[in-house]
Amino acid sequence: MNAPDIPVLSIMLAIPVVAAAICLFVRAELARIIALSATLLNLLLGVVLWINYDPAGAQWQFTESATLFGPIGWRLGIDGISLTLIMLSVFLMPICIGASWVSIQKRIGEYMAAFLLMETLMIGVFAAQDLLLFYIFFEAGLIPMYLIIGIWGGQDRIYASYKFFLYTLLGSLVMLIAMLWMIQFAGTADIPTLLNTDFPAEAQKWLWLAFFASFAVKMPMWPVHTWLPDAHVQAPTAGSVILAGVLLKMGGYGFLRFSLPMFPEASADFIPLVFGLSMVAVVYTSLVALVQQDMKKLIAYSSVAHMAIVTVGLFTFNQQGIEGAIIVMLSHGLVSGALFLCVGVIYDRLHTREISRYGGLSVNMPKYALLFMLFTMASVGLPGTSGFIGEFLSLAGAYKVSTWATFIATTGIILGAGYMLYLYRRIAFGPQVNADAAAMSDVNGREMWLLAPIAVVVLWMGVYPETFLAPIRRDVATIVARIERAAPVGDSKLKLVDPTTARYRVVHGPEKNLAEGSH
Amino acid sequence: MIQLVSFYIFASIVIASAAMVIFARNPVHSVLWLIVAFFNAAGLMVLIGAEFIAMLLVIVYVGAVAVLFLFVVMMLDIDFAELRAGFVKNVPLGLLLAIVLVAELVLGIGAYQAGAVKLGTPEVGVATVSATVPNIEAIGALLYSKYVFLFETAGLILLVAMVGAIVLTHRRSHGTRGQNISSQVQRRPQDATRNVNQPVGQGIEL
Amino acid sequence: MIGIEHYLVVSSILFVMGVLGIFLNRKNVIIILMAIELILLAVNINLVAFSVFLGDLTGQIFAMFVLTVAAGEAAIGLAILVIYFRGRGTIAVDDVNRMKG
Amino acid sequence: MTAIHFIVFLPLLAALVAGLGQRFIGALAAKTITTAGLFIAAFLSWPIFIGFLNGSETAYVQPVMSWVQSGDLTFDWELRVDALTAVMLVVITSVSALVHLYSWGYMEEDPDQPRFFAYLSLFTFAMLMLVTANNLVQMFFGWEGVGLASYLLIGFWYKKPSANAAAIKAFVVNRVGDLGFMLGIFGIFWLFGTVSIPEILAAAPDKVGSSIGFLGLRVDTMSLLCILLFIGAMGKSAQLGLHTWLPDAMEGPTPVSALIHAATMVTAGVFMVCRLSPLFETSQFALDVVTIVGATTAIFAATVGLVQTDIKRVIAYSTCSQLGYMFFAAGTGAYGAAMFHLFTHAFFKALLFLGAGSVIHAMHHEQDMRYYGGLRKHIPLTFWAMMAGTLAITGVGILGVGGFAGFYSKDAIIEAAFASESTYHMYGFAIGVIAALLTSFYSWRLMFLTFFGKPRWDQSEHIQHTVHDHHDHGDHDAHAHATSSDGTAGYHPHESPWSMLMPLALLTIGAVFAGFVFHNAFIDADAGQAFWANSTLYFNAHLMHAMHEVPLWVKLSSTVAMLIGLTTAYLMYQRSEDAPQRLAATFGPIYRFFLNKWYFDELYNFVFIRPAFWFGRLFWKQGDVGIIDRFGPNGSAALVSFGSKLAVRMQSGYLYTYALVMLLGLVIAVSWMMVRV
Amino acid sequence: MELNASLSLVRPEVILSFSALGLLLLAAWREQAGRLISILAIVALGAAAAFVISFMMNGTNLSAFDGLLVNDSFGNFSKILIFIAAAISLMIAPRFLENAGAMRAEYPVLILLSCVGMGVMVSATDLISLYIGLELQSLSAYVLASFVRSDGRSAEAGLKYFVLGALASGMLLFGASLVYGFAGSTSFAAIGAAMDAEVGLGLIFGIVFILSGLAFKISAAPFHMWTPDVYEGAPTPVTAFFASAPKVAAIALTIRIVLEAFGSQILVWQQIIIAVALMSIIIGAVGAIGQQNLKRLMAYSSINNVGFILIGLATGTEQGISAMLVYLVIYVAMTLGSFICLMQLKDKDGGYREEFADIAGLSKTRPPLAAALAIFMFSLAGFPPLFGFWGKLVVFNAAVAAGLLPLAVIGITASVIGAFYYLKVVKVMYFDDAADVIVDSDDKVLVWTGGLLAAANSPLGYFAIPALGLWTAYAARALF
Repeated sequence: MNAPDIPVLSIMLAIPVVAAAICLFVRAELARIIALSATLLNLLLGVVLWINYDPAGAQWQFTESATLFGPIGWRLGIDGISLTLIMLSVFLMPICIGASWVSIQKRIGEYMAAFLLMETLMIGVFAAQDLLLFYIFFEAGLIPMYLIIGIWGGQDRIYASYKFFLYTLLGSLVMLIAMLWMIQFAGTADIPTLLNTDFPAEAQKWLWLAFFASFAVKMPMWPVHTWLPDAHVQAPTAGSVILAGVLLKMGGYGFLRFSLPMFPEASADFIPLVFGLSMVAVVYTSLVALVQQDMKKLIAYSSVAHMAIVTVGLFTFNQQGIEGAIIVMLSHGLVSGALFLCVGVIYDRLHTREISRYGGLSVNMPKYALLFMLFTMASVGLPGTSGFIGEFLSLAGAYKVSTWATFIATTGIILGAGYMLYLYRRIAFGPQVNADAAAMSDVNGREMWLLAPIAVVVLWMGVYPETFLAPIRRDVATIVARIERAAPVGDSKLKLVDPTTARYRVVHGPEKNLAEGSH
Repeated sequence: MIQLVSFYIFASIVIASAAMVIFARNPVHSVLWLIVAFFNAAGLMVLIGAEFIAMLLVIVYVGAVAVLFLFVVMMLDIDFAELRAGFVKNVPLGLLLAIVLVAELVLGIGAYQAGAVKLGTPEVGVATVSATVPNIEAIGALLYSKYVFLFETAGLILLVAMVGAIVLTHRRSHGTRGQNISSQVQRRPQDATRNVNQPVGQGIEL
Repeated sequence: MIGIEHYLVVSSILFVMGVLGIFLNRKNVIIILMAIELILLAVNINLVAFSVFLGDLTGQIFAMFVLTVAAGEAAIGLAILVIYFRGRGTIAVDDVNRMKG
Repeated sequence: MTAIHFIVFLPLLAALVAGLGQRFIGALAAKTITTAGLFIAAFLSWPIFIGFLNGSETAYVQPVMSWVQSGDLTFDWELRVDALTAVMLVVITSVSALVHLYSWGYMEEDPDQPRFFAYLSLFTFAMLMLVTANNLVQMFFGWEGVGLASYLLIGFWYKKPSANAAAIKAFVVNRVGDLGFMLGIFGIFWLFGTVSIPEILAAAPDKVGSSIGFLGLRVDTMSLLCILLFIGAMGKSAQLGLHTWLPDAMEGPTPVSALIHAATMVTAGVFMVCRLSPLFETSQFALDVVTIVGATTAIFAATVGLVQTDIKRVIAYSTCSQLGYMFFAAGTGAYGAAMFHLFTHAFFKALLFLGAGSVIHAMHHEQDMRYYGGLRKHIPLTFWAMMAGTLAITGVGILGVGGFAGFYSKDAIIEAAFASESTYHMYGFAIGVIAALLTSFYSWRLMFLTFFGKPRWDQSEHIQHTVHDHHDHGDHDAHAHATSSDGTAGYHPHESPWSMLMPLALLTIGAVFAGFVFHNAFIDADAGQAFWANSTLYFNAHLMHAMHEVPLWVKLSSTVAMLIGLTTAYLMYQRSEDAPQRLAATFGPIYRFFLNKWYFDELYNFVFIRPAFWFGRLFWKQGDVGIIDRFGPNGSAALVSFGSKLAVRMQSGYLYTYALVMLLGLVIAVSWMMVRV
Repeated sequence: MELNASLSLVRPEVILSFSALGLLLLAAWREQAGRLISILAIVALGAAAAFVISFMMNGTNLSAFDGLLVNDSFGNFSKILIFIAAAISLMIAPRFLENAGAMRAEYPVLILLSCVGMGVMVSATDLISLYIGLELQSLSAYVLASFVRSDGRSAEAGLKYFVLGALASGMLLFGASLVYGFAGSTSFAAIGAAMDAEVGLGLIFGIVFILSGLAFKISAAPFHMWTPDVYEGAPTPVTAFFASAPKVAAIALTIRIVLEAFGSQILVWQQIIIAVALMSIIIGAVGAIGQQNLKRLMAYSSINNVGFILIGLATGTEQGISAMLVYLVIYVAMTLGSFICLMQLKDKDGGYREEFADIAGLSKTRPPLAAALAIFMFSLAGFPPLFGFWGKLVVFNAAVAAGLLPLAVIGITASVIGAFYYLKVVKVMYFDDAADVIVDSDDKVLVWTGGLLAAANSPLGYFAIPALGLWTAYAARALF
């Protein structure tokens, strides 16, 4: 199965880099084709990875190790969690390239190069097994994204790109210090080793906070979320897709890979903080989403709310919560990506994101309306779509820890339905008040090819999530086993009555029902 | 006792003239005050037996540096009436800082009372002052042995100063003709002179 | 009896006066150059005094080097001043602020 | 593959084919496929039901495939078939099939028919998933699926802003209920470690009397879980508080109202309570809540129904009211009666809706009863169908002889409420009787206003438009004006096509006979015991016995109430022309209170909707922009640029400044050393 | 033995001195030979570097001239770096100076003499040699700063540099005199021995004064004030030189004196270094924002970077010093590269441009140049995956290892402020509309050296990490 003689991960990292370099020097048409081929090739390799991944095998598979860079070990390897996120990345990349096929008309070679570099960095983040290597990949993504937003973005792209860059940078720098401390302490930057290192409880607190600073911004959690709406709104469609689809997941991945297993006690101590912020985020950002006039901004705010579910799920310390959080991440990656693509489809036609400029698109764009509906429903977590599985599992897990958090986070399903359907109504329903919007053509073949695969996966994940749960099960169990010692006691605290002294009314169970049948 | 009196005289003059250097309105006066300061500083040095440095101070500073200053002050055709010695607005802050610094130095080092200064203990070696060897001889011996490399390097510093001064200020004057030494030297009498037997009454052919 | 402290006080005052001369003066750069010489003089007094009181010649050697360098410094300083004057036609300190910010 | 697989998945298949393939197969094929699919499902369903009736079937679970396995939380796709399911199966598939058929006529002129049929079939599939669920999550899947279908169908005419608003309202209000449902599921999973219904029901008695922490409170475990689940049921079944969406849902096409908002979906809550009845039995408190909410809803909806003028809204409130009946039946422990009423109600309420649809169809989409009148002669078949429905809902029947469907089921509920030993059973009984009176009144009011009296069509804009169109075409020009004085505005309503009448006919049969035929199986102490034994429904045979032995006045009370209602309606709307107005004027505040639906919409608008937007804007403008950005990134940026200005000013270009700064640095360092050492 | 042995240890400096003298003579003989002399000067630097390398290979660690100088791997490492930087400064200069009408043979000669000074600086183990080296370097630098006489800014730069430099020298000297007096010796070793005992304020003041003077040389806040003006005013190749070689020398010197002479008084100097480092980081970052002139920006950038470098010194550990050297190497590459890019900003009339407005939209008109400059900027800011990140990383790693966590956290947080203006350069080049004033560079030397340095700063640089780590550790070990 696991063929270590072929460095698949390195190849997956190298392909986009090489393609990016070529893209810089060829003319536009060729650049597009090269970019698409490279991303498809990587998708193919991703599938190979998926097929050859053995959920019952070693924890770390496809491991590679080289000492090219001195203290920065070129150590790669994936577990199931990484695998699913890598799959998400390689799955979304060709779609992003496709989404930019027509809408990007300037500096195409550079654009494609930036995206290809993004792909390498994303895969790198999820595959790195060396703390420093991880950090480099994690942080390096800022540069291409900065360029993507800044060069190909909208009106206020400068502000947005700065905000994105500096905000996320500020968060992660403190993490770097913490990482250095950890490396000093443990004497190694090897993540699998660190995963089993017990840091002193006092240090854990600080380390946890440092990592939290980074991942909270990346997630983003309230109140450090304000970069996200700006970045999303200003980024080109594909940029938003990658941003929402994968970059936000790095925060969750970080919590999962570092904060929880490395600092279990601190994680447990900070549950009130995480839950508190998440609860605020769900309600706050949902309400903010409700009043947005800009489609992308609305979806961006909804992302914040969804990511809050992820954080709630991650800090439940149990299998359901964490698995649910991962599924929410995957689902949100697909769904919000698809929603941004949907926005992109009509943005390409009318060049405005103002919701009120649309309306009644169901009439002239029925296929679009259908797809948009599907993704809207997935976003609000309708059972049968990917969104439900994740939310359900993570909240089910959360209930074991805190009923308050579960209650507040679950209100998200109401508010989410509110703002998403309100959005849908204003875009796809209603009378066709704007002549230009009414004249728009339905999704074309290319756009169909972008959206349909996502739609399929969204439904697949909703109906048969086992495909996605199977690879992560063992790894989540590993994490749960590791953090078990710090697992919080929930607030449900069942108190059974002593059956001998209890006075309660006669119970009619089903068996009793049958027994009394002769009465 | 006489030494102490001399010290106080020299010291007060040094300080006073230093003040005048700064506050004099006319730069020429400043230079002259500077010279006074140097002379008295040399006196201070003589007082404790560093004759060579004292002489050097007079020679180098008074003989070279101060003259250079004077020269430049004169050369730069500056309207001194314009250059009134105005002071910047943050004089109070500056003065305060200066006073604080002096106070701290004096207090910190322990110079406010006799015997409070605790000097270090020098290594006994080539540089140790010997009662038998005159100051100038001792310095010379040291300079040309241990410090010879630095001495040469100091020469390089002077070279840099020279090259720098020239490269910065030297202007090729277009109105004058330079001296071409090699052509002068190479010139032969036969090229330069010619014996002409000039007939009478035909005038001179040049 | 003259002690090292006498010299130190003198040199401290001289030093600070030299520093003062640099930033109190706003009209003439040449004064600043002279103030620098005052600072170096203070240093020299210090060095010589220490040298004598330590009974160690190094200080005097040091002072000699300082003297040498001071001469070179003066030359270069004046040269720079000259080209500055040629360019601007002034040596007022107040005018030396074309570059700032 | 067994029949149940076909029953459940055929509608899905049909929906997919019709919905996604309409472009390729055409509208007619799409309609045919979906309708055929549903009829097949219906034909497959009845044998199962009959099998349970005659005891030849026993409960079983058919696996479909695995769904989720996460730690100790496992739930699969599986189809549970038991008596309870069977009842629902026939109701759903039959009504759905008939509604499909009906829609051929009703939606004839609509350009989007394939989509409509696809939605209907999709709904049916979701509903079937709900009733066949063997675990709470699959039930929730169906629960939400029907919510989606409901949303889509209410908003089917998506160009109408009111339809869109109603659709969103339906979905969001349902979600409020779902919040409770989900929390309930979470709590159950936490408590029992499973979401499988049989396992939960088996384990529940052990936890009786225990207490649990919830939101910082300490509450009785089973009461909490039941009430959370019941909140879900309230949302779906439009119980008081979460009922506001149902009347608005009438914005959807009438077949939808019949299928979803009368016969099937809204009864899902009742179904759920019955499905989990052993669980509810563990908490008297929860049952009391169910009773009170149900009863209050019954009376509330009935009062509002009294004064509505929109024909569909009257029926909608009637539905709401009837659902209240079902709940308080369940609350008093008479789950069989609740299910029975659900069963009969499905037929007669679907009938009433479809009949109303036929009326509306005939009246060119005029829905205001004030502009009806005298339609009896024009659309007689519809009239008779509606009459049967009205007789059924008002519970007309003669004690000991027989009656229409509602007679059996509603009377059973009222009697059970009386007989029950439950805490609030008398409240239920009293409400039941009063609500029966009101039901009778508004139902007959509807009949009188619509079918009797003189036509009042000329006041209707819809009719005028229609006539005007005719006028434009030049037809019946003189005739229209000539006859306008008789209140018809020259308009001739036509009876609906056979595709609409056929379902009416079939449902009429149901409305007439369903009670008579099935009451034994549902509520008879012994037969019921046998029938329900094959399900999770807790059948309280004791109560059923008691029910049959209530005093005679109790048994007659509902009939009397019905007669009073009928008489009042007759007097007010047939005899005296201005009685309603006078009454309205006399009891102005009460009238307005009823007319405005107890001001629930206004209240919610005031308490939830507007604050939500207000807070949204506040959080956005004041929170995100005003505080977080202002003091966060923008603030630090401003701070930095202020610092930059400071630094730049410091960098004045003057030598003396530079020297001063150097000296300052030196002095500070020296001073620090002085202080430190 | 003494003299000859000692002289053999200063061979590189001797070679450079004689080369300088020889070239000066050559210049007197052939007036227009600036270019040739530059090449010869580079050759001389190469020869000197060859000796240095041979010392380093041999692991020489010997004291010369009775303890005035030392030839050890630390000094040799620094010298190599200095000579390379100086050689690059020589390489890139001729075209620029010719344009400015100031290409004269004195330029390479002064650079060489300055290199001699720097050589003495980095191997000085005595206050006197320290001073002599420093002054030789400084005096050359004053002249170089005002080398383009015709340019008023150049003269102003020279003047400011000179006056403040002399003031700083004065402080340094005053401190040196105090140290001499209170330690009884000018030799680092003896001072270090004196520091071991209980020390009075006199010595501490001496440390403070000396560090203040040195802080000026490495342009650390608050002694940085000259930097922006001088960097802006001096001719660009000279600025490049200032930003690289002398900085290396001054930092190396600081390291040596701090560790060898003041080593045991860590509590004293560490506080100063920490304060200076943080101030430099913050002031460098804050001051750069709002600059319109790219050279000024680079000046602030160098202040900022010096702050980071000093964090390594604040640790006072071998690891910290090694990290500083790594950072220095990368810094030299980054800063020289940046200046090389700036030097390619020529408009079509041949004039040099150095304002932000001129590089607007550069990525559209001159993509490779813009890309190179972007690499340097991101690298200077220390963003991964560019090589500049590694420098910051090792420095912070050392700080963390030394337990200076608050310093590390504050320092790294402050670096976000710095990111702001580095991003601005990229923003102007990539996001703004093209100003289209810059034409293609005709100077192949600039293109190639710039390209090479850009490659070194790109992620490719990571391949150098093992070697770099080895060498810097080797160099740092000499001090402990």
